Parts: sequence; structure tokens; C-alpha cells
Amino acid sequence: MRALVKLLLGVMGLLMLYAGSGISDFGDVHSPASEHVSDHYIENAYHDAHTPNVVTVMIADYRSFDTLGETVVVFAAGMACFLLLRGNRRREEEDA
Amino acid sequence: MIQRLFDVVVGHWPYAFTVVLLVIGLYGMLLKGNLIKKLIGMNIFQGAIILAYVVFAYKKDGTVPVIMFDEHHHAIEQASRYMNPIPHGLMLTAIVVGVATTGVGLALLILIHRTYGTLEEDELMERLRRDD
Amino acid sequence: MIRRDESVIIDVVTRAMVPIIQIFAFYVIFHGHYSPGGGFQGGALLAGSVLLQRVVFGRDRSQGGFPSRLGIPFGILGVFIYSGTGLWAQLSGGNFLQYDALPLGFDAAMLRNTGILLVEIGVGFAVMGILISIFDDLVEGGLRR
Amino acid sequence: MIEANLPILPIVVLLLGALMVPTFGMRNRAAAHPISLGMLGLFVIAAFGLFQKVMDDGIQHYRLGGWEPPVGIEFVVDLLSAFMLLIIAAIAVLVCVYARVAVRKEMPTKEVPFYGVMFIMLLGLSGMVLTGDLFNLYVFFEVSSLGGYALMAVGHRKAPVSAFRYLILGTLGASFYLLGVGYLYVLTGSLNMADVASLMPELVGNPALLLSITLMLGGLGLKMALFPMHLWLPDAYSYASSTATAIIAPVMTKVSAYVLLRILFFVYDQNLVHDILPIDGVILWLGLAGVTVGSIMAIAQKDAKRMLAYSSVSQVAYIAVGIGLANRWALVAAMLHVLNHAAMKCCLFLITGGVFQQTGSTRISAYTSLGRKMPWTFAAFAVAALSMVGVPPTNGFFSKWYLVLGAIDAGQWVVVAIVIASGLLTGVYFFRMIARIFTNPEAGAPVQEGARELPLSQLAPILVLAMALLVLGLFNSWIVNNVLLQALPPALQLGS
Repeated sequence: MRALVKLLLGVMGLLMLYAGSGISDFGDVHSPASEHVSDHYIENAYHDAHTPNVVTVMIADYRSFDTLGETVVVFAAGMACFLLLRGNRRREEEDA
Repeated sequence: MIQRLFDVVVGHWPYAFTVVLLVIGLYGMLLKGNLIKKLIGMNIFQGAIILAYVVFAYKKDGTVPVIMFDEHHHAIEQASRYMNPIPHGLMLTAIVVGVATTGVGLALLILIHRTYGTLEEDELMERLRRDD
Repeated sequence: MIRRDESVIIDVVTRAMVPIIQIFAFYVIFHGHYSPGGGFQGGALLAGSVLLQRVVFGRDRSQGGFPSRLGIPFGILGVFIYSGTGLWAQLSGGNFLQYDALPLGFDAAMLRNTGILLVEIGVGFAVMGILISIFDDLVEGGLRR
Repeated sequence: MIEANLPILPIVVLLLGALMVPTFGMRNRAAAHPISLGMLGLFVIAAFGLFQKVMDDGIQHYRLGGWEPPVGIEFVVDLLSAFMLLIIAAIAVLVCVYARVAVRKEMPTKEVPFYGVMFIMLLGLSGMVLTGDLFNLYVFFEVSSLGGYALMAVGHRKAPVSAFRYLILGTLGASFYLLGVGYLYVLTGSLNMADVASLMPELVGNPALLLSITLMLGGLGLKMALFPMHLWLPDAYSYASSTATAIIAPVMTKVSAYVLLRILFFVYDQNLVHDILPIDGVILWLGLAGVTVGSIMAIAQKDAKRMLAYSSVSQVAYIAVGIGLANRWALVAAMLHVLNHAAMKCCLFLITGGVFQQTGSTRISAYTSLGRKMPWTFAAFAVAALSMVGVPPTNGFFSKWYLVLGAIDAGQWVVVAIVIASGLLTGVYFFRMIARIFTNPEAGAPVQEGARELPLSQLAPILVLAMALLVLGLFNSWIVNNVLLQALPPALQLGS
């Protein structure tokens, strides 16, 4: 079992390296990733929101729903810890 | 095939490093016997994915995606001068998700330790079997 | 129980550092428009300043800085500020989170600027409250057998 | 105004619910349940309104923040999404009615956070169903997973251990999905599903694209408990509290299956999925293996919840078989089975929860002669069991019927044989249980003397679900013709 998992890990590493031959080179200015939507963000961010930091405009305006989801994830973690670790106390105090 | 892999390691050396990191994280996550170490492996794994995204964002001679101004206070909005902002923004969200998952994982580990008194997987399995 | 060593140096340095960390945290939140930073980073710093007090002074003596019971309410407040901004835009006739529909009387770009600031403050509150709440829950859960 | 904003309304209602439950519940614990019920009622109304709107006006697009699609995030609600959302809403509100007594008995001090986390999980699932953006889907994926881990960790003493294993594997799955999205993003520069799909044809054959689809299959397969990756599921379901299982088991794995369907048929190129990398064949064979293994393992179980958990593995595998066959009737079968299985499993898990509450045991031996003590509950159980086996008047029959039709269309006679054999295996474990429930106890067998019929608030959802199984069976031709055939991917629609 352990040997199988190790083998799978090796295969996965090699596959990922092999997949690297399909993507554009490191630092390529004209890769598809940095031309399609990304250019639109850089060229319009300051005009759209008077905010020089493009990343801020992106996470809080263009894709603000993602950031709402992110806040909900944090909230979910807080509620999860609340559910798991708090709440036994009242019964223990009654026992004591 | 070998030639192609070699090309990747040379042409994409930061990406090749993230692959190594990712495999290390997966190894810790799946094969370590201690539950805390599994959680640490999970963090390494997520860190590797975050680094992979950031590697994809790099542009040669690009700078931080904060708009600069020239001497006449006009914004310089030439896309090739800034790095790709999208992966950075996405990874901010992914980092937060990682933090939240780690928090919940630690809470579960505390519950397990409180009930069974151990976090070593083999001892834990032993105690679980005796619990029936 | 963990024994607490009284150390004047650590106490004094902590007392001096906490306000500085908090001011820097607010700087990170409000200056997120112009330099790397934003709600999450600032909120984490704010939480860090409170957690420093928790670690140095112990749980009971640091309640004056930020009471444990306020953690979840701050999280609720933060999420509410964020979703409230979205709903406000929606009620003013835009789509959800469409900041340029906010009825504040600025031009569209300035409205978006304000909207970004509002949601960043929301994220900051939520992250601060929840990180403290998680820490307190973990400590409390770990102490009880 | 409400009509224009209908697609976002379910999310807003759930978000407000998740905020209101702890706000008012902290002060007064008794407020938590009525608030949850009220907000879930609104959620059902919103989901139904959205479904009606999509039925009338076709696909709904909603631009979040007002930005047009490749720049901003877009909600795309077609019939399939609206159908899934309606299932989630219906299951949620029924389980919430049931939960009033059950949660108070099982975890009296944790009512408030339980309902809060439940809302967060439902929010994540609804977001996954509605969104049209790959990264946004990941965010909601994690929201629902975090809720799921927490809900599954409360219950039996062993629950945290199984929940931790689920957390490690679930995070692995979500991270694989994230990495797959990363490769897609690098190749296309976009995260919008429709935009990525339009850029796909020029990329066919790229090794990074092949890796991305493999990673997504692995990640989603982990979350939907596809055969070799199902190991987390039986422990997690059998040790969680009955309310948590009843809400997680019907919807969580199905929503992952929905995402797999959405990505395979709406994002990736059909040639890529079928010819270059035989992903559909892989899913088909893994599904067939899952059907067989799940059914056989279910027979071997002595614990009712564990038996149902293994049967979940085999039923989810039916959906995978439908996706893997990838023709019109097989996909209809997969989608219909999502609905059927949600209703059947919810009903069965609610009944096991009720029996645990009345007798303190989930072992199958504790069910001896309970049919006389709890007649209504076990009448519903009998209907659900018949439906699981696939006996004609119930809805369980029809999804298998369409699956067999699809398999015959594809010329896959192995699938026909395995579906029929697995129906027989399912019959073995359910008829064995029914026999135990309704006959007199053998001499010396332990009988639960104290067991009484469940209170009305718990009995009502069970009976509603049992009725639904029959009604859905009667009206299945309407569902298939008016909803599912219209919801098929464009390439498989009638007349194309």
C-alpha cells in the first residue's frame, strides 16, 4: 500500500513536469494567461475605481463575490470551531 | 520524453521546484503516521499550489501590479510592465481557505486527543478498535 | 495549567508594541488601495496584536484588550458589512455588489473606490474576530480534559 | 426588482440566515430553530421562483457587481442548476423540520452553531450549483466542505477521527480541483466556464490540458466517493449525528457529481473527453466497480447506518455510470437518479436516526419487530426500500430504466447486466431488513420494548418523503420531458 502510494506520487510528479511542456515559458510576456482578461484589468483598473493597486480592485470589485466567499470561509471556520469545541461547558458545570 | 522533461526543468525551473514541493506535501499528507504531520503536509501541499499559481503570474521585467505614474501624473497603463494580477488575487483567497481549513483541522485534532489521548495513527487505530 | 513567568521586560515591550501593531494594521487596511495590503492582511495583524496579549498576559488578564465572547459577533459584523454593501447596492437598483449604484452622490469611479473600502473594512473585522475566536476555542478546548 | 435579482436571492437568503442564527441564538437558544425554519422556507420559495423563471424564460444570466462575464463573475442558471437547487432546498427544509427534536436530544448545547454551520454548508452547495465561474466554484466548494467537516465531527465518540480523515481527503480533492483550474487558466487566460469552453478547441492535445482534466476528475471523484476513493465515506456517515447525515448524504456527493457533469460536458471539448483521453470510459468502469463493491459491502454490514452508507457508494456510482455512458438517456438517468437518490437516502437516514433516538441503537438486530411499534415510520421505510431496489411504481425504478435504455443505446451489455445484478443485491439487504422488521421475533431474540412512534414533527418529513417517492414515480415522465431533456448539454439535445 505504502509502496503503491509512493509510486503514484512519483508518477504524479513526472506527469506534472511533463505537463509543463504544454504551458508557455517562465516569464513569457505574451502567454495566454497574461493577455486575455489580465490586460483588461491592468488597463482599466485605475480608470474604473481610482485605485492604483490592481490586485485590490480585482479582488474587491471585479471579482468581489469571490472575496465574499472568502469571508464566508473564514466565518465558517469560526463557526466550526464554535460547534466543535464550545458548548460542552454548560453540561460540565451542571455536573460539577 | 526525457529530453522534454529536461526542457521543462530548464525552461520552467521555478515550476519544477513547485512540483517537488507538491510531491513532498502529498507524501507528508498521505504517508506520515502522525496526524499533526499530516496537517503540516496539507499546508505544504497547498503552499506548493499557491506558488505554482504565482509562478504562472510572473512576467519578465514586470513589476508589482500597482499602477505607477509618470512625471506628468498620468497613469502608466501598459500591461506588459506589470505582472499578471489575477493569480495573486486568486491566491489571496486560497491562502485564506488554507488558514480556515487548518483551523478546523486543529479543532478536530484537539477533540481526538481529548477522547483518545494520542495523535499517532497506529496507536489511535488500536484504541479505536478497543473502543467497540 | 501552564505556569506564567512574570517578566517585566516582556510585559513592558508587549504593552509598547500592541498599539504600534494596531496602528500599522489600520494603515494596511486603509492603504490597501495604494500599496499591497487590504482587509485580510490588516485583520490578521489586528488579530495578531490581540493574540500577543493573550500569549503574554494569559487568557484571563487579557480580556480587557478584547473579550473572548466578542469574537464571533465581530465575525458576524464583518460578514454583514460586506454583504450589506452588496445588498445596499442591490436595493438602490444595481446588481449585487455593484458599487456604482450606491446612492452616495459621487461619480462612478469614486463610488467603486468607496465600495472597495467598505468591503475591505468588513473583511478586516471578520478576519480579526474569527481568528481570535478560533484561537480562544482551541486554547479552551485544549485545556479541558 | 426581485425578479431581476432572482438568481442571487437564494444565496442572499442563506447568507442572512447564517448571520441571523448566531446573532439571535446567542441571546436565546430557543430562537435558533424557528429562525432557521423561516429562512429555509424563504430559501425554498426563492429556489422555486428561480426554477419557475428558468422554465418560462430559459437560461438566466446574472452579473455580480455588474461586470460582463470574462471580467467579472457570472451566475448562469440553466434548468439543471435550478433543478439541483430545488432538490437542495427541499431536502434542507424537510430535515430542518425533523431537526427540532433530534438536535435538542443529540446535542442540547450545540443547537445554535449547528444551525449556523448548516446554513453555511447549504450556502456553499447552492453557490456551487449556481455559479458559472471556475474559481468561484472552488471557493464555494471549500465553504460547503468546511461546513461538512464540522457537521460530521459531532455525534458518535469516533466522529472526529472519521471527520479528520474526511478533512484530509476532502482538502486533497479540492486542491486537485484548484490545480486543474490553474492549468486551465494558464492555457486560456480566463476563468469563466463559457469563455474557457469557447477557447478549448485550439488547445486539444496539449499535455497540460490532459493533466488538468485528470486532476479535476481525481478531485471531484474524491468528493463524490467514486469507487477507489470512497474509503472516507462509510465511517463519516455512520458516526455523524443523524440530522447531519440526513442533510449531507442526500446532497453533498450529488452536488460533486453535478460539478463533474457540468465540467465534462459544458467546459471541456467533447472530442477531448471521449477520443483523446477516454475519461468517460474511466468514469464508466469506476462507476461499475463502485456499484458492485458498494452493494456487496452493504450486504456484509451489521449496522444500519453503515449499510446505508455503503449503499450510498453504490448509488452514487450509478450516477457516475450515467455520466460515463454519456448519451441522452444515460444522462437523463443520472440526473433523475440525483433526485431519486436524494429523496430515498434522506428518508432512510431520517428513519435510522429516529430509530436510534427511540431505541438507542443503530444495529440491524435492534430493528426486530419494530414494524408493530412504529407502524407509520416503517411503512415509509418499506416504500423507500422498494424504491432503492427499483420496484416499478416507485421512482427508483425509472432512473434504472433510463440507465438501461442508455446502456442499450451505447451497446454496453455489461452495464445492463451489472445494473440488474446490483438491483438484486440491493434487494437482498433491504428485503432481509424488511423481513426482520415486520415478522415476529424468533425465540430469544432481543426486542426493543420501549420503542414508540416518533413525534409528529419528525414523522411528517419522513411521510412527506415517502409520499414524494410515489408521486415522483407517477410524474416522472413529466419531469423527464419538461425538465431533464431540456437540461441536457447542447450537443445531446433532441434534434441536434
